[in-house]
Amino acid sequence: MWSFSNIADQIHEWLSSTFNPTWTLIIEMVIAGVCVIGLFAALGLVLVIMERKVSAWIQIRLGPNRVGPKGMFQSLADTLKLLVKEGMTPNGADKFLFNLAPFIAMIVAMLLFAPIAFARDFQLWDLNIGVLYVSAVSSIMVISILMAGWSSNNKYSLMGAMRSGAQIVSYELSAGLSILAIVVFTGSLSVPDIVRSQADGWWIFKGHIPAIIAFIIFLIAVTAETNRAPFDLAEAESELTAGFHTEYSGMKFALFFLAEYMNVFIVCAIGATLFLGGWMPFHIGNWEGFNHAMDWIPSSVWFFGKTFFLIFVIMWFRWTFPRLRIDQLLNLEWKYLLPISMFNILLATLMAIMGWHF
Amino acid sequence: MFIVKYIKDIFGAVKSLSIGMKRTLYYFTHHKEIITQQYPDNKDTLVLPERFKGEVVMPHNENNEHRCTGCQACELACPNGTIKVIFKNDLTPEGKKKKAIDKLVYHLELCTMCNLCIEACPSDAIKMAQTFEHSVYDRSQLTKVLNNPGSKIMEGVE
Amino acid sequence: MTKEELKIKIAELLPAATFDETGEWLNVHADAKDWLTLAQQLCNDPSLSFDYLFCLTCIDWKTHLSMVYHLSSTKYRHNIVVKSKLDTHQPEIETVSFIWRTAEFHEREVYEMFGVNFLNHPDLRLLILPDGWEGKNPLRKDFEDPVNMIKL
Amino acid sequence: MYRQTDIISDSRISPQEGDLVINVGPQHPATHGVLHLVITLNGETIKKVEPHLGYIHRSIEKMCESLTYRQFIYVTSRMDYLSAHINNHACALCVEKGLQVEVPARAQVIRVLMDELTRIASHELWWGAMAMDLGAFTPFFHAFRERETINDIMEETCGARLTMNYMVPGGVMQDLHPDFQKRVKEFIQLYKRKIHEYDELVTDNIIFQNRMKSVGYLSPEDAISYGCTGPTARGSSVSSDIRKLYPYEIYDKLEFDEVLETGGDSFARYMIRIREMHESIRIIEQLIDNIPEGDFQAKTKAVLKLPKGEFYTRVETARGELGVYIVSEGGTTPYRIKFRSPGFSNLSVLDHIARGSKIGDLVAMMGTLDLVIPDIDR
Repeated sequence: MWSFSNIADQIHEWLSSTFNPTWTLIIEMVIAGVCVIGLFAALGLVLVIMERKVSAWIQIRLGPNRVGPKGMFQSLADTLKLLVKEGMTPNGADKFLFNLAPFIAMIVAMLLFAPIAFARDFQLWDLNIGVLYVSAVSSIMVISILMAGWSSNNKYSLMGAMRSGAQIVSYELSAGLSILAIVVFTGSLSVPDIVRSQADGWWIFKGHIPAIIAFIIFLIAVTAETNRAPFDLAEAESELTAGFHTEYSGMKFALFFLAEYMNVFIVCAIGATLFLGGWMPFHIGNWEGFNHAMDWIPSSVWFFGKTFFLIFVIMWFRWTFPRLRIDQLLNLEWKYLLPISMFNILLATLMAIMGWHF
Repeated sequence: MFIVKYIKDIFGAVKSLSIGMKRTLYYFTHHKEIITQQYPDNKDTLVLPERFKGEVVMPHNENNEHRCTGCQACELACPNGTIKVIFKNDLTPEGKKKKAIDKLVYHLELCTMCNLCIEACPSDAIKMAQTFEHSVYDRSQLTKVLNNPGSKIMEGVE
Repeated sequence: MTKEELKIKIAELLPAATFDETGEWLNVHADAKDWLTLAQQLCNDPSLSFDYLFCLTCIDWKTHLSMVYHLSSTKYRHNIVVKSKLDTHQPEIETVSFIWRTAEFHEREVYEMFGVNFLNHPDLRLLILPDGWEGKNPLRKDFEDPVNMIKL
Repeated sequence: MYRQTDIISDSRISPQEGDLVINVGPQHPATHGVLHLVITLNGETIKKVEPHLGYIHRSIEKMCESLTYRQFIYVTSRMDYLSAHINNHACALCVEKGLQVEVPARAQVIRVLMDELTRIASHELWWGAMAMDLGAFTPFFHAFRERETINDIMEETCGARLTMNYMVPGGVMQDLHPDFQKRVKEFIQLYKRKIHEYDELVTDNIIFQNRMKSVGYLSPEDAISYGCTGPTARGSSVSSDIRKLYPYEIYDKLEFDEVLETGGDSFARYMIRIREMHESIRIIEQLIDNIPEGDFQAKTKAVLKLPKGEFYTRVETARGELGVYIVSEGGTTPYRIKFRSPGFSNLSVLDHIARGSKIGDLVAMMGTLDLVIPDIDR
């Protein structure tokens, strides 16, 4: 049967038979890199048009509808515009850091792609601590934001960056704890293991209340971590004009923009993997016919379907809620989310030990 | 009790947020609620109310005749000096000299569409048109002469 | 209080005040040097309690300037108008921004538009005109601006 | 009431070492126009807000001195453009007071109907912009849906959507459009069908409530002292509705309540405006079927001359008390005209209520003061 893992295996076999192992590795790396960049570009375009359409429909508008069929090429045109725009660096800025910051944001987003299982047995890097790797690397993101805010030499940028620092560092905690709840159930940090453990049911169904609580907390925390509304204080438009990227224009701004969407995609992919079974199809008990029909759908479709559902939920948040204030944001984390997720992880541990989950 | 209040707070918050999300989901799925008007596309079907104040025009009949007597009421009524009446001397059929308008100059760029000139006009010579796309590349194009070239005053209008 | 009662009461407070009843409300003419004490009494006197200054402006009469204060009481709902003549060349009057806080902005506006100097004003700077404005005060009758003022 | 000492101590806080001075505006997403605030911050906490005005000052008062009593009304639409109609109304009332013209009953009803529609339109726009300031973009578009209906009604009857110039001394310029009643009833239907969404989307939202409650507290004494009017004052339970206190036109015959809240914070000011929309709908419902027949304009002379004297009228705009003060020397143009705009006084309170709160709160406060910059600058 046709699948991503088959193609990957065939390419690997052909390369191994043609080149020596070192060259094979190098060529495979290049192919992976090109694929990631391609995926990046494609996902960026899709997510931007998706965001614009979702917001338009929620706001009783039509949204982009001029470029291409139903306006689907709008984001392509926007990208083209951003590419040919002059990339300005303000006079008083720290030029090196100012230009470096968007690339760090981009590199972090790229690194995060490594452990994600896009389809059955299809992964860039089967890391045995995949989940830990994601939460570790994603916290580097804050450095690029701080760098951008500091080097812009703009008070708005600086305030945005400082807010962002406080925000990401605190929400990392509850995101980590809610991930941990699933890790406790599974007993593994490896992404393929976690997915395989959900063959008989996704964790959000199997894990009862702790999994549901963990899922909700995870959604809130990752929304905050990716700096999206209602937690977009780093770029709070009505307060700080555009926050840390006030001074950025052209392609450098586009990189920040793209990195934000990539981060959204990655956290949603992680959420889908942990709670919704990754590429695992939806199965119900012993309904053989139904389960077979579900198996027929390719695993990559399952993965992207779930991920895009979560992305939609996060967009839905954004276009519904007003923004929090900085002290309320931190109160929410330290007074509500963190105690609840700590309590939740105890509950999850208890359930895992007693074997109460299915 | 503290814990009860704490839990109640959380549930109240979640409930209020989910009500809002339900409302936005409704609009996300009900596309018939969309109110966008696609402006240049619907130009043919766009109907403006007959009272809409777009610009001042002077209607002429099929014989190229207007109703303006040149009484300057509009010029006096205008707060911005938008209208200037320029006179000439016409000869009546009996050979007498008669004062008539040569040009009624209208500066659209100064006009605020306040309708005071139309109210002031005693002979209904000018009215508001429903055009609204006034942008031009050169400001001088906005200075218009309202009466057609060679037009004269309608019979019986004093 | 009715106009008559107000008149009697204010005449007690400030015997030098003159009155005219041409307008809708009682007009009190007070001297600029008496204004601050009168204002304090108008605000603090329990039977008057003019706690709301709803309009503060100035009129240029060419020969003199005239400050106009419209006062109202939120308790009794009576209104008076206090007027005070000022010299055209060196207009000076005590500020009332300590009594009615709203006067602070209104006095700044009058200061730049008419050039009235408010003594003891906490923050008498240009509010509307651009910093470094030189020249005449725009709302004075003798103000001429050949560029921006179009005579019809 | 006389508090000389405490004001002198805090009147001129100059920035100290470690303070951040930022310019909010004149181009800033939250200031809705060209308001320029210089804010002294300590971290995220506001130490001082200093408004700098004049970016859109057109000196309307000076302009009016050279316009006749018929002409000057149109300029006032450009002050508080969101309640343009009510501004015109105030001017027309003031001229009528001088001329002592009796306005026909039909014209009075039309004026009140238009005023209330304008008030709703203004509050709708405020609601959307307010929510947008707080980061919720969707309500803005939802508010415009209802506002657009009102604008269409205005366009049909007055010929313009925003700066109508529908009032003339002695009445209104044109009679109502034949469809007016039908359209207003349709609007009331739409309003009643959609208004609960405002609560669902914004008012009841827990994030919104936390952003608004106990933010920007204004005590009743300060509200009076700062000359706050309209919803800003009524949020601090200061009765200041000119329609009730000094009724003009037919407001004394109508049944409506003056909306008062006791909170004094941003949420109270928010609730005032939401509830005021309901009251306006109530007024419109009372009048829409009872428009008397008759003239829509009183007979006035072609050239209006006000007698020598001073005339002052106050009306309630969507933002508060608008005073028009005409000094006449007996000519065809006013000798001096003064507009006591509600926004100017309401802005002056911003520094007082903003001190000590976070910069995010400033947006919530500015939103609930409902500042319209041309109204402040005139």
